[in-house]
Amino acid sequence: MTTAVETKKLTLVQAVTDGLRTMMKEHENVIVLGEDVGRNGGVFRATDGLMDEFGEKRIIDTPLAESGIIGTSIGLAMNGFRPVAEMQFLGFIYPAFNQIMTHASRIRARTLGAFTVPMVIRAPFGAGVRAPEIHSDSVEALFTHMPGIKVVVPSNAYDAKGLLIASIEDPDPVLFLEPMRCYRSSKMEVPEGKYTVEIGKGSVLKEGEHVTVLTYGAMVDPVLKAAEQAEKHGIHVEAIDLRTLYPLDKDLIAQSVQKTGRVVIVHEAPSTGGLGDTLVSLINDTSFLYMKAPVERVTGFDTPVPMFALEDHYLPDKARVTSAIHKVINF
Amino acid sequence: MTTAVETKKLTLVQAVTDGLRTMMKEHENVIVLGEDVGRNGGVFRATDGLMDEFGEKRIIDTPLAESGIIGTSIGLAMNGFRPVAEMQFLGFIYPAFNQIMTHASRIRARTLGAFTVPMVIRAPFGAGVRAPEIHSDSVEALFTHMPGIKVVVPSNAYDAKGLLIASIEDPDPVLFLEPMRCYRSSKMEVPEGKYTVEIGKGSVLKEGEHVTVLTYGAMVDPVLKAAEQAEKHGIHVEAIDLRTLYPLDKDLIAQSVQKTGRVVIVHEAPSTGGLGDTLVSLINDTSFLYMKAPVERVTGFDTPVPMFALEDHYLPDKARVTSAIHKVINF
Amino acid sequence: MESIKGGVNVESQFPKKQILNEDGKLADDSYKIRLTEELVKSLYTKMLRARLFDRKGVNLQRQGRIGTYVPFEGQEAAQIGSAMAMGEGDWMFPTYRDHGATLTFGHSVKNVLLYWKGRQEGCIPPAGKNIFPPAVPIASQLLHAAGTAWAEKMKGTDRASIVYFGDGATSEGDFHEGLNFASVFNLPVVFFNQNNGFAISVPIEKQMKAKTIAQKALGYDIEGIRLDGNDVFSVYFHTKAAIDKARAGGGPTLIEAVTWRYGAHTTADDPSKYRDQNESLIRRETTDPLIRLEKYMKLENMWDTQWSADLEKELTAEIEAAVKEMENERPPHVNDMFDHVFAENPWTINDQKEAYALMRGE
Amino acid sequence: MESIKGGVNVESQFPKKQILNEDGKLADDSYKIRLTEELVKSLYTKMLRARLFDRKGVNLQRQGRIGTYVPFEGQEAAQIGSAMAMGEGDWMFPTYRDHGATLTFGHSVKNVLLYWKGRQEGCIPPAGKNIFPPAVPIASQLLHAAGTAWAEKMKGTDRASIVYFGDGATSEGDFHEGLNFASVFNLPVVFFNQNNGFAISVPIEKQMKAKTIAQKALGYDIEGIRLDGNDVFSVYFHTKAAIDKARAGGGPTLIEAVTWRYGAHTTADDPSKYRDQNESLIRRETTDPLIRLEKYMKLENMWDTQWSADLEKELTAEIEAAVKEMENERPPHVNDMFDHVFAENPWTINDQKEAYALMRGE
Ligand SMILES: Cc1ncc(C[n+]2csc(CCOP(=O)(O)OP(=O)(O)O)c2C)c(N)n1
Ligand SMILES: Cc1ncc(C[n+]2csc(CCOP(=O)(O)OP(=O)(O)O)c2C)c(N)n1
Ligand SMILES: [Mg+2]
Ligand SMILES: [Mg+2]
Repeated sequence: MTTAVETKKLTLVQAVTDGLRTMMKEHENVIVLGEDVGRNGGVFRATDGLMDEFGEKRIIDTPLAESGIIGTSIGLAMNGFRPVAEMQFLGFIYPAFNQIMTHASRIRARTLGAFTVPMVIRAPFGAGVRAPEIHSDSVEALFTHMPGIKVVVPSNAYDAKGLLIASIEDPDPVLFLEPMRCYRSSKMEVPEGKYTVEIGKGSVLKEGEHVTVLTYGAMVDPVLKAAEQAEKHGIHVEAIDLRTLYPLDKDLIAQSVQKTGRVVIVHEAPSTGGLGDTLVSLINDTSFLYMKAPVERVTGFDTPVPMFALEDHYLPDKARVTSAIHKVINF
Repeated sequence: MTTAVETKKLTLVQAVTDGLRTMMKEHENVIVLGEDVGRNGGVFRATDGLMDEFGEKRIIDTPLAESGIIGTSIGLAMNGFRPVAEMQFLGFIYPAFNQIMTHASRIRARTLGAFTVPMVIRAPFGAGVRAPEIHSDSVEALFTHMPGIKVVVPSNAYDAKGLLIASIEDPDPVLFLEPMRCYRSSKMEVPEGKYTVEIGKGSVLKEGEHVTVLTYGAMVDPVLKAAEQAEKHGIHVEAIDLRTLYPLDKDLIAQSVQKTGRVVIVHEAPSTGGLGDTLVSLINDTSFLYMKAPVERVTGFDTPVPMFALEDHYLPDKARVTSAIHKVINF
Repeated sequence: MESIKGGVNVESQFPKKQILNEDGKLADDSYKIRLTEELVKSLYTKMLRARLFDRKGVNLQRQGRIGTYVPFEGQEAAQIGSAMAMGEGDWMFPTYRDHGATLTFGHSVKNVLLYWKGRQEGCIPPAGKNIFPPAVPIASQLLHAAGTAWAEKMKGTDRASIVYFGDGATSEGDFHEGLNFASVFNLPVVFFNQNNGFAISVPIEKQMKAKTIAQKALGYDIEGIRLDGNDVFSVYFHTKAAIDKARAGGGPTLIEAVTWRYGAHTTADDPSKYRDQNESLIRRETTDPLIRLEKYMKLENMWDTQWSADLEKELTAEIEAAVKEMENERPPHVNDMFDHVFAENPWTINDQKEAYALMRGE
Repeated sequence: MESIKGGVNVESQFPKKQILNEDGKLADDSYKIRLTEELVKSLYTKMLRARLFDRKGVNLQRQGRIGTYVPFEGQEAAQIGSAMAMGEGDWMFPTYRDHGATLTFGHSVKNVLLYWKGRQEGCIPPAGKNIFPPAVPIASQLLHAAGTAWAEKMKGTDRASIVYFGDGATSEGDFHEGLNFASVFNLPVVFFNQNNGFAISVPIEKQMKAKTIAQKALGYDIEGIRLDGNDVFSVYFHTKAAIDKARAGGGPTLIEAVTWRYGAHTTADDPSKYRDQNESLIRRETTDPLIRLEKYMKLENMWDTQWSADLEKELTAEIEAAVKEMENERPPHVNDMFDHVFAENPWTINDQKEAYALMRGE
C-alpha cells in the first residue's frame, strides 16, 4: 500500500515558512516573534505572508532587543505558548546570551520540571553570502556546550521543515540554525502538511567505506563535491549530515567511523573549541581501536570571520576538504 | 650569584590583590572597575584596601551592569588605559557577552591593529563553595572558542600574581579566571614586587611516566590527591596544570602525552564542548601514534551546576579521577 | 542644575506617597473606609510572619543549618503590601530577597527554606501558585514577568504579573527592555522596585544620578509611582490600583517603594565595610514598618496584647514546624541533577549518569 | 492618557527645535549673527559631498562594484551638522549608516568605500582621526563612546565623544547602560540619535510608546534635546552647545534629531514591503535638508549658480578619484585575516596559517 503524499518544490527558506505555517495552523499557541518578522516577512522572507494569514497578534514585530525577545518568549513559553523567536542573524544572539544561558536552558532543571520552556530560537547563520561584519558568525558550539538546549541545523528543505516542526513540538528549548548559504541554493520536493525529522538523528548522504566525513549545514555542499572528486581517485567517502548538533547521533557516527577507521570533520566555525573537537572526543570515546589515522578537522580558523573580501579564504571549501581526505587516506 | 627576593605568604586572592597593587603602583593607567570593588573591596576582598590606596578615580564602583562595565572598559582600553574589569562571578558575565564577542575580542582584527583593547576581565568561577545558583558556572570553553581573547586560570597564589601581571601587560584582552575554591584554600610564598608567569605556558606539577593528567584551576587539588593515591599502586602520574587555556601549551602537552601514551583530562565544566574536547583534539593532532588508550575525561556533567546540596556530586573529585586513571592504565 | 532639566523639576512629579505616617496616623484620610480591621490585621499578621521567618533564616544560617541566607528585615511592608494586592492565578517573579512576598502569596515555608539549604525543591511553588524561583541574574526576571503577562493578555484572562527587583537592578539592560516591551505591548504587569538604597555596597547615588527610580517610567510613557515602602497601606493600595489597572487593560506600572534593609546584603556580607550600621538602628525607630502599623492599630483600638502574643506564638510554631519539615526532608537524590535537564535524557546525560552510578558502585 | 503621566505632558517639554524652517527662513533669529557665509557654505558643501557620495555608493552597489550598501539620503543635515560641531581629537562612533558624519569628520572616502567592498581597511581611520569602525551590533557603540570620553576625562583633556545610533537602537539594553554610565560618571559624550522613523521595517510606534526619544533623558537626569534633524543649523548649533557643555564638565546630552531616510534600509532591502515610498517623495519636497539650505542661501544671497555647479563638479571628481583608488587598491592578502587577531600570533593561528598556505601551494 502506498499513500500519495502531495509535495511541492521549495527552497530551504520556503520550507521554513511552510513549517511555521503548518504548525501555526495546527496549534493556536504557536506564535512567531522577532525583528521585522511581520509586515516585512523577515529580512530573508522566512516569515513572508504569515502576518496576513495569522494576524499581528501571532506574528509579532518586536522592539529591537534580543534579550527582550528571548526573555519575554521564556515567559510566554512558561505560560502556555510555543514561541518561535527569530534572531535576525545568529551574530545578534549575543545580547540574549544571559537569558538563554541562565533561564531558557535551566528552568526545567532548576524546578525539577515544574516550569518548562518549550520554545524555538531560529537564526540564520554562517558565512559566504557577502554579509556585513558579525552577520556571518557560526557559534553553534557555544550552545552545544550549554546544558539544557538542543541544537539543530538542517542543510536542505526537507530536513528544514521536518526538523522545524519537531523543534516546535519539542518540550524543551531548541536552537534552530538556518545556513544562509543554503537558503536559496536549491529546491527540493517537500511534503505538504505535517511531518517530522527526528531530533538527534543524522543522515548518511552518501555511503562509502574508506573515509567518514562528518559535517552539517552549509558545509554539506563542499563535502559532497569533495566526495565526488575523491570517488574519481577510487576513494569512497561516507558523508554524514549530522543535522542535530546536540545531542549528536552517537550511534550513527560510531558505526560509520568504525567501518572506515578514517575521519574528516568539516565545519566553518573556528577550529579551537568548535564542534570538531567534540566529535574527535566522541570518536575517542567510542572508536579508539578502530582508528587508522588521526581525525582531520577542516574548519574555519581561530580568527573572526573576516569581511567578505577574504571570507572565501576563511570558509572550508572543496579543495581543503579534498586535501584532508587524502591526508587521512594516505596516513 | 643569587638575588635575594623578598616573599610573603599569601592566599590566592591576596596574591590577586598584590598583583593589582603592584601594577597600579607601576602604571598610572591601570584602573580597576566593577561592582562593589571599591569601598567594599569586592565580595571576595580581591580589591581590599585598593580604594584607600589609589582613590575612587582608579578603583571604581560601577553601576550594576556587566555590558556597561565591559563596554566602557573597551573605550577606556582603546584610549590609553589598562582597565581591569571585575565580573562579580563568571556566571554574571553573560550580559556582557555581546561586548566581549563582537568588540573586545575583534577590534584589533577588524582594524588590522589600528585600535587595540588591552584589558583584563577578572572573574571568580567554579563550584564547590556552596554559592547560590548561577554563581558556580565554569564556562571557560565559551571563551577559548572565541577568537581574539586569551584565557588564563591560575591554581595557586604564585601563578595568580604572575599571570595577572602578565595579563595586565598583555596587549590584548585576557579573561582571567580565579577558582573560588582556591581563593583561601592555602598560602604560598609569593615574591614582592613585579614578576610574570608567561601566558601560554603550563606547568608540570608532578612528573611521572605512566599517565598524563591535564587539568587547571580548582581541579588541581583532586588531581594531586588522586596522583598521590595512584602512586601507592605504583602508577606514576604526570600532573600538568595548564594555567593558560588559550592558547594551550601545545608542546608541553604533546611531550608529556607522547611520553606516557595515556591521558586523563579533568575539568569541572560540562562534558560536551568543554575544554576536554579541545584537548582530546589536540592530542589527536599531535600524538595519535603514541596513544595506548583512549583519553579519559573526568568532567562536570551535561547539566547545569545543581544547587549546593548536590554540587559535590557534580564536581569531579579524587575518586572519579582515580577511577579514570585506573581505566586508562588498565585499557 | 542636576535636578532640573528642560525647565522641569522631574522628581517633584514623583512625591513619596504616604498613607500612614511615621507616627501611625493616616496621612491620607480618604483610605480610612477601606482600612477594615480584617485587612489591617491581616497585613500585620503577614508582616510579622515574614519577620519571624526572616530572623529564623538568619539564625539557621548562623547555626550552619542552611547555607548563605538573604535577609529582608525592614522591607516587610513593601513585600507584604504588594503581595497582598495580588490575586489567585497571578504571576509573581521574586528575587532572592523577596521571601516575604512569596510566602504571603502562598509559597511554602518549607520550600523556601529548602532553597537556602541548596535544594532544588526550593524552586518549586505549591501547585496552582504561579511563583517563579528567585531570579539570581539581576533584572533578568523583568522580561519573564512581561512574557507571562503577555500570555495572559493573549489568552484573554484578567491575570497580571508582578515582578520584584532592587535599585541596583535598574542599571541592567534587561530593566530597560522589560519596561519597553511591557509599554509597547501594553502588558498587565507591575514592576515593583524595592529601593533599599544599596546594591550590596553600592549606594544609589553611585547607581544613578536620577533622584528617583519612578521617573524612569517617563522614558516609556507608562505610569510611575514613588511611595513610602515602609508604609504598608501605601504599598497595598497603590499596588492594588496598579494591578486593577493592569487587569482592565491599562498596561504596566513602575512602582518605586522606598525602603531600607536593616541587615546585611546576605549573611556572607559585612555591611560595616561600606556603611554605618548604627544608622540602620536609628532609622528603625522612625521607619520600622511593623512598629508603624502597631502604632496605628493602637490608635485605632485594633491592638490587643493577647492577640499579638498569641499571633507571635502561632506564627513561630508554624515556622518551627516548617523548619522540622525542611530538616526531615528526604536527602536529595543525585538523579535529580540528571533527570530534569530535558523532558527525556539524551544519551550524553544517560551515559554520564550511568558511569557515575557505576563508579559509586551502584 | 498615553501622553500625560502624573499630570505632566512629557513630550511637550521636548519641542522639535528648529532654527531654519521649511521655507528656508530663520525660525530663530538669534542665531543670525553666527551664520557666517563661510559656515553656511561649508555646511552646504559637506552635505552635498555626502549626498553625492551616498548616491555613488548606491550606484556602485547596483553595478556590483561593492557589496551591500547602506544609504543615508535625507539624513545629511543630521550627520553633517553634528560632525561639524566636533573638534580635532574628539571621538566619533558611527553606525553603518553614518558615512556622512565620518567623511565630514575626516574619514577617507576611499576607506569608507573599501568598507563596503568587504575590506578590513575600511575600518581604519586616517592617522590622528579618532573614528571607530561602524558598529554593527545595534547600540553596542554607546558604551565605547562613554568609555573613550571617560578616558579623556581622566586624562584631564577637554575632548569629547559623539556616538550615532538610530531610533531602533534605543530599545537595546546597551542604550540604557550607556546613558546611565555617562550620567553617573558625568562623561563628556553626546548621544546623537537619528530618529528616521524606522528600524528596517519597524516603525517607531512599534519600537516605543513614548512620543519622543529625547524624553528618555529624564530617566538619567541628563539633558535631552529634540530637534529638527533636517535643519542643519539646528543640528549644528545644538550639538555644538552639547559638546561645549561636555568639554566644560557639564556631562552628557541626548540629542534626538528627527529625520527620515528617503531610500531603503540597505540596498538589500525592499521598503515597499512595509511603507509607501511615495510618502518619501512627497516628504522630500518639504523636508529635504539640502533644498532647505539652498532656499536659505538664496534668500540670503549666499547662492551662486556657478559656485554650486563648480562645487558639484569638484566633489564629484573627488569621489570619482576615491572610487578609482578603491578599485586600484592592492587585493587583500589572506594573512590580513591571520595576523591581526592578536599582537602576536599564537601557535594555533600560525599552524592554521601555515597549513592553509601549504594547501594553496604557497
Ligand atoms: C547579572 C548579575 N550581576 C551581578 C550579580 C551579583 N549581585 C547579587 S545581588 C547584587 C546587588 C543587587 O542590588 P539591588 O538590585 O539593589 O537588590 P538588593 O540586593 O538590594 O535587594 C549583585 C551585584 C547578580 N546576581 N547578577
Ligand atoms: C544587536 C543587533 N540586532 C539586530 C541587528 C540587525 N539590524 C541591522 S540594522 C537594524 C535596524 C536598526 O534601526 P535603527 O536603530 O533605527 O537605525 P537605522 O538603520 O534606521 O539607521 C537591525 C535590526 C543588528 N545589526 N544588531
Ligand atoms: Mg538594593
Ligand atoms: Mg531608524
